[in-house]
Amino acid sequence: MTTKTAPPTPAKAPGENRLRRTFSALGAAQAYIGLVLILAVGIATKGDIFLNETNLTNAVGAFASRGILAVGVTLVILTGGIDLSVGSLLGIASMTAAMMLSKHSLEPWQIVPICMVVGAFFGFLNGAGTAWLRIQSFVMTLAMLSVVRGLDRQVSDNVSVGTQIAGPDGKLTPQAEAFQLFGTPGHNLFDRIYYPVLAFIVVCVVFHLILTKTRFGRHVYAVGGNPTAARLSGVNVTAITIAVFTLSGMLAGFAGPIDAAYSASADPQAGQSYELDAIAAAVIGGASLAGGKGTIAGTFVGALILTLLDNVLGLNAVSDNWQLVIKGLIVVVAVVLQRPDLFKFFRGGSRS
Amino acid sequence: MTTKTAPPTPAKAPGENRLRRTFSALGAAQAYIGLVLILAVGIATKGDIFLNETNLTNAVGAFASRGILAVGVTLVILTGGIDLSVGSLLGIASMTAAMMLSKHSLEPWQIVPICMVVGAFFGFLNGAGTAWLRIQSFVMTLAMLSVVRGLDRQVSDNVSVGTQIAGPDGKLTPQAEAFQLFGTPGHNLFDRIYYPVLAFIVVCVVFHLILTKTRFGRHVYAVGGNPTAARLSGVNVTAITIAVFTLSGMLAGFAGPIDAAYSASADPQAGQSYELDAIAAAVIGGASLAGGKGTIAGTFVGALILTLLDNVLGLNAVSDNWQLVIKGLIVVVAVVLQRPDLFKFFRGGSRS
Amino acid sequence: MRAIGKSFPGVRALDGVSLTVAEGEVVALLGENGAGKSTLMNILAGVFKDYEGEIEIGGRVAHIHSPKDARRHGIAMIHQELNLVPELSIADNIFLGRERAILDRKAMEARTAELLRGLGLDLSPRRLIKQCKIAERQLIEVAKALSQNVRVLVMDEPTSALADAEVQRLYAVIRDLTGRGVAVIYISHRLEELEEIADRVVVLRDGTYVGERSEVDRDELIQMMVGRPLGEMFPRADGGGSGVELLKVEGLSVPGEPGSGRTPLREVSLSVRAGEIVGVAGLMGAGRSELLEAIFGVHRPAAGSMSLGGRPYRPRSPKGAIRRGVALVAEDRKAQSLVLGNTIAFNASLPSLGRLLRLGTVDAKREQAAVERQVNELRVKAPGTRFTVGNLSGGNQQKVVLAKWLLTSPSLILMDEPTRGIDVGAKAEIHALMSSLAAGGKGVLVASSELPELLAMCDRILVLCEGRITAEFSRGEHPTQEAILEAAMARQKVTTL
Amino acid sequence: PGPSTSADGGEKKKFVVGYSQSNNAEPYRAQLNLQLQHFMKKYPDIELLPIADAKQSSATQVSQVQNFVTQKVDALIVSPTEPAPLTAAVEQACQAKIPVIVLDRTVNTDCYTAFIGGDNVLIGKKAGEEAVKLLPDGGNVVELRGIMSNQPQIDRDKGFREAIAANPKIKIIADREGKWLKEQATPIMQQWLAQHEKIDLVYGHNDPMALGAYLAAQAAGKAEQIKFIGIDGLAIPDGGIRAVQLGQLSATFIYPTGAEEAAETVNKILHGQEVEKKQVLGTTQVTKDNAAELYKKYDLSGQG
Ligand SMILES: Nc1ncnc2c1ncn2[C@@H]1O[C@H](COP(=O)(O)OP(=O)(O)OP(=O)(O)O)[C@@H](O)[C@H]1O
Ligand SMILES: Nc1ncnc2c1ncn2[C@@H]1O[C@H](COP(=O)(O)OP(=O)(O)OP(=O)(O)O)[C@@H](O)[C@H]1O
Ligand SMILES: [Mg+2]
Ligand SMILES: [Mg+2]
Repeated sequence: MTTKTAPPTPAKAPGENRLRRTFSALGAAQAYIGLVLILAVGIATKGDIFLNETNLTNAVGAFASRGILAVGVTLVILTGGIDLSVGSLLGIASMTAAMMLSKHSLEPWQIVPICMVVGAFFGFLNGAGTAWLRIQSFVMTLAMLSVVRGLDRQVSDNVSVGTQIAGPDGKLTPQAEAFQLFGTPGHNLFDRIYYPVLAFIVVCVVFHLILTKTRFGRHVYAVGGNPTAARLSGVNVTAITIAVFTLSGMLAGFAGPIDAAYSASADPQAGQSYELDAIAAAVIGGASLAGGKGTIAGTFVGALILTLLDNVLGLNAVSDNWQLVIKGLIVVVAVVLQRPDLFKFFRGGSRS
Repeated sequence: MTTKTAPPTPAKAPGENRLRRTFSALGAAQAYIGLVLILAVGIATKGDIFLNETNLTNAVGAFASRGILAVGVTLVILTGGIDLSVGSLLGIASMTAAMMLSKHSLEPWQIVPICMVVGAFFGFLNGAGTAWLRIQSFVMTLAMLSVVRGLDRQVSDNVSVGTQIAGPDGKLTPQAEAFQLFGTPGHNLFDRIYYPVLAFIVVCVVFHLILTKTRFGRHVYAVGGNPTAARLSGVNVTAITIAVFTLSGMLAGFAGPIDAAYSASADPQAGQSYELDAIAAAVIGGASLAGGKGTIAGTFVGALILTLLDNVLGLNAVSDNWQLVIKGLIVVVAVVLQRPDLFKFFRGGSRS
Repeated sequence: MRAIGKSFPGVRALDGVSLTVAEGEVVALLGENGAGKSTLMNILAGVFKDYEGEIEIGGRVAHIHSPKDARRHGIAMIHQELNLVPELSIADNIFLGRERAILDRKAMEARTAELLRGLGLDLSPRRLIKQCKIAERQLIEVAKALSQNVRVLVMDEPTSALADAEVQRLYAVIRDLTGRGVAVIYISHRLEELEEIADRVVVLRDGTYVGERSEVDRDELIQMMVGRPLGEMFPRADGGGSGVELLKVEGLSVPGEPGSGRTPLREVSLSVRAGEIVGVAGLMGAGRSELLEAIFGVHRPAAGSMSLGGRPYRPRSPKGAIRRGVALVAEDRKAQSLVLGNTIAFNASLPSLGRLLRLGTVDAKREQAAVERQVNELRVKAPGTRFTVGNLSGGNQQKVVLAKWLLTSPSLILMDEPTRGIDVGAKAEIHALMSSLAAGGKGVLVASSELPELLAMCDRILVLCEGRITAEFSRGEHPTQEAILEAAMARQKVTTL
Repeated sequence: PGPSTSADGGEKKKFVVGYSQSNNAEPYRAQLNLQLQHFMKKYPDIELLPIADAKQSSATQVSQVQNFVTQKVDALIVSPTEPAPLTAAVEQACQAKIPVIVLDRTVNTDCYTAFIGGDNVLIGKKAGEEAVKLLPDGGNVVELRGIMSNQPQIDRDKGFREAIAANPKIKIIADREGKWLKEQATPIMQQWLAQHEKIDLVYGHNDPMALGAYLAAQAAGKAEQIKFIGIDGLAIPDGGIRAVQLGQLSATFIYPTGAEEAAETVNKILHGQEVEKKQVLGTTQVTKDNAAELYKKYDLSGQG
């Protein structure tokens, strides 16, 4: 899909200094205009109610699990694929977490790796179908969306499973108590840090480093940018494809317990249509669905735009029908504003 | 723009005869394997209950509005874009139809063009955003999905609007009576033809001819295959892009009254997530999301696969959860089976 | 390589070809377009998984079925079609597939800078490929091949986008490599290059081995390649150009684009008369492509005016230019000219569909007939007009591009490197075609990096340097290559920065 | 806006109330919203903020509740999408000393001020009893269910099955998930009609599904032989009461919105009066006889 829409990034002067380099690693300043705008509107309309730790934590926390999905989806998009199954994978992982907790009383630190393995397993199947059977990833992951949702509903018997499990003394079991730290509103790590926010940020940082600093990261970009060139350069395109889908699944698995804790229960419908939010975050953040173009920093910004927009509109008590309208409009405006060639465009410039 | 995912189409012998040419216009025989398989399973398990006019008409009729959306989406996909807004556009068109009927007592033949204009208007905005503001179509149409759904809910006040409007005599008004012909189950044109099925087939035939026989059709393929080359060959890429989105919107507008008549009411949620079904039909039918590759015949087959699959599973009283699982699996199998290079693949053949 | 065979669906590309190369030797591979040269080399480089025959390296059988296998045996290849990742930097591209697990940016960039300097390129290793020009990309491909520890280096038309100076530098590099015992296989359609660099020339025809020579005898080689003797190479009788003025460009300026490395044009004036062939010479990045594209309506000029056939000519897009009877054979056939996934007929008829309509629909019969005639005239080697363009050999793709534009019956045809990657036989045909176009009263404006071609074909030659016309020679003046090069390097101190 | 105090000393305070609705775009909930706005207007010192729509997403609803807490509303009404996810959010509100009224669906905590809602098991039971009445000689029943994991679905199914056990000759021969949607129900019913010789009664967990099935049966010319029972009984032109009037449904059961009770309760709480913690509302069966009257009673469109 279309180098046509991919505007050339401006050339960097050769003698750029360290500061500018660090900065440019996070994308052009313009990429943040949309976000800054929303922050400004939030502060202007709601002042302290908007700009305080609790509100921002709540806002980002509510989106954190989708944000984590967005990171995985970004990896897949970078290779030129798409992953529609992340919502379902999150769902089955959250169900797994709740069941491990309620049926087997596992400790949280045991639950997370298990959920990640579950997610990675289905992600691997996505990758295998895409790379080996050469099914378009849209179809493969759409099928997986359906299959996994069906399994999720089947294992749970269509009943949501709570995570606040009371022991015989009527109090929460120690495991359930600990599990709440994954994101049940009102529960913080070290009494200060809201785990979903922390987890989201850590995932972003880790994958930002992986993409920018490692061989694997280069190969991901190469596979998306020009798969033929990548193959002829000895990049194992098949392995990279399988790897990104597996990682995306793994991240969905990681987000599962967070979602379960946030809702204090695993719903058989959990995560439904999260994939659209996740993809939207990546694409608003500048990732190109044609592959080869995008950053985790961009996805992070995209996720913030989506969640803070919701928050600002909600705080301003905009009616919900109008929220839908305004949200759509602002997403368009934000995307247009952060296009690097915007100003050139308005100078009446080149149409390529 | 990624010829990467487009596997080379097999060379055709030069001296092909007329028959074979007509046939190949509808795609390789293999493209139908998935469909034939589902038909076979349907007949084997349910015999006459499956294979009779009423059941097949019901099955296709239930999917017809989505099938019409799929045709529009195919046009967009062929140019390398995507249209996520068709479900919302169908929704607002169905609401428009119901309101025109209930509030203004318009005749059906007046309602359909109005709905098509409404759909085309929003489709045009999608095209303008994609071509002029150069927003990735995924973002543009996702935003439109949200905006139009908001408007739909706002104008309807979140209340569904019925189309079976009784006059003072307690009987249906003549307009409402006529409106039922658009698809209320049990109402046929000339006492035989179920309008949604007819409309779907006619739309398919018309757009098949447009794509294969006209200059516009060639240009659509050229824009999707290589936009730069298309432009340098004198194709107005901007106009083509806007045109396909407008047509997709127009078709969604056309499908709106059908959907309203089918349910005998317009629901503010109508059409929600239809876009996924529509895109799935196109992609199962062989359209490549990279653009430049796909046919209406393929989309038609894809739509039939989806709807008959639903029907066969339903008739066999498969539980809802397992339906989700089986549906996903069969879609994968169908797509793999109809890959033209399948047999080569199993002969141990080429990996490109 | 012994008894190599390879079939594609519907095409037998290679049949029992054997080839030996010694250490330190440069073997040239010669053959018509579609003879199977690239296919043979791709097999050596592990592009294809299966093929017939076997490959031996250093006396032992080597099983090469993937690019990784090839690299393990010390084989590197510069592919005919550029294979770089546009969104990655030069350094990242050069080390693609061979990085350390955790990138060592400093070392990569230092080594890249060194390699680029060795090829005379002054580019930041951090520059993205999409910001580099085609010629630069070609040299980056060379640098990428050189960065490996090679025993056998395959170069598939490495000079097709290079001008003379760069070609000379490439030879120096090749000589240095052979001096160190590296075997080089070199594919080119420029016979004069082979004289200079090759120790031995191997000729292929229709996927089979024809013979080899260690002395380069032009006529004999051509006879071997084409299977028939060939007439005059540049068959242009003395120029026409007496006709009326067809195209007049006055003071045309087009702003550059810093991001994409596009050269700005500064006050270019020129004219092309009916029946005239006008050449545009210049070094890489001189703005030749830019000039042709501007005339074709691709870029918006900031100043200046044009007229065509006496009427003002202000194309707002290529569509407008085509409507006025202008055609552009663009520089990069893969990126700019062809829808690779579609058929020959689809591509060839794309700009001229308007005249193939009947009752608003495309008349498939007429289309088929027209395309077939044009394609046969240009001798495109393909199983039929429904063959996928992407599966043609490079030279045949170029011919399809020519066919496409000839079908529009242009009155002015702009050609950007029209004979790039074209075999000598076809080149002669294209030259003949240009002559006959001119003779038929059309105007031809051709940009080429091959000066002999320009000197032989053109009635006038314009020389561009940094987006400015620095000299103009007419055929009567009998310009020399040196004179043209001098004008091409007449740099001005740029004061506008 | 937070609670605003009038300039002169604050003896006339204006209260601010927030309401988070699980999904505006369901006709039943649209009706609830309308009624709540209507009844709230009776209390001039109470301002109802624009209704927040969670659009069926628990996560959205949690953050809506958090938003209201942030805004320090004086009272909060919540119609939870799902019980468990909202539990923590309601507890947060409770800790912030904001009175919470849980409307329609429960939460898993006691930390709220009042619960107002219908009894879905009871309604299911009534529907079952009606089925027993309609099929004295027994018969084949098909059941169109709501979204399987929704509590009302579970309860409406449970009550119904309990009630029809009274006549062992009544059998549920098929049941499927219609997701509360009309357009889902129609094709399902068409398939059932193809599969089963004899269907005597359709039980839809809401009116739209029952009516979707009715459309299918009517098309097959079997609407006369089959009885249809729905739930919700909305007083809108497209709703269940009208359908009973038109003879499409044999009966429907009004699922009370609780809007009037909620407005009353909010008013009492804000003025420091005692309220009942758990207010379970009954249901009214809509029959051909009382339909016109009930429609008039509940219609708020102002058009009769
Ligand atoms: N992937 C493919 N599928 C089908 N046919 C192919 C494919 N690749 C090459 N061919 C065919 O193989 C033959 C040899 O092509 P090859 O590219 O080796 O020619 P070449 O000698 O390099 O020509 P040129 O000088 O034009 O580059 C051609 O007829 C071409 O059409
Ligand atoms: N990074 C790029 N992206 C897109 N197009 C490019 C890029 N680099 C070069 N081009 C195109 O190729 C043309 C080559 O540049 P230019 O006209 O300056 O050189 P030239 O004189 O034609 O020399 P040569 O063709 O030998 O490189 C440009 O006009 C431009 O359109
Ligand atoms: Mg070649
Ligand atoms: Mg050039």
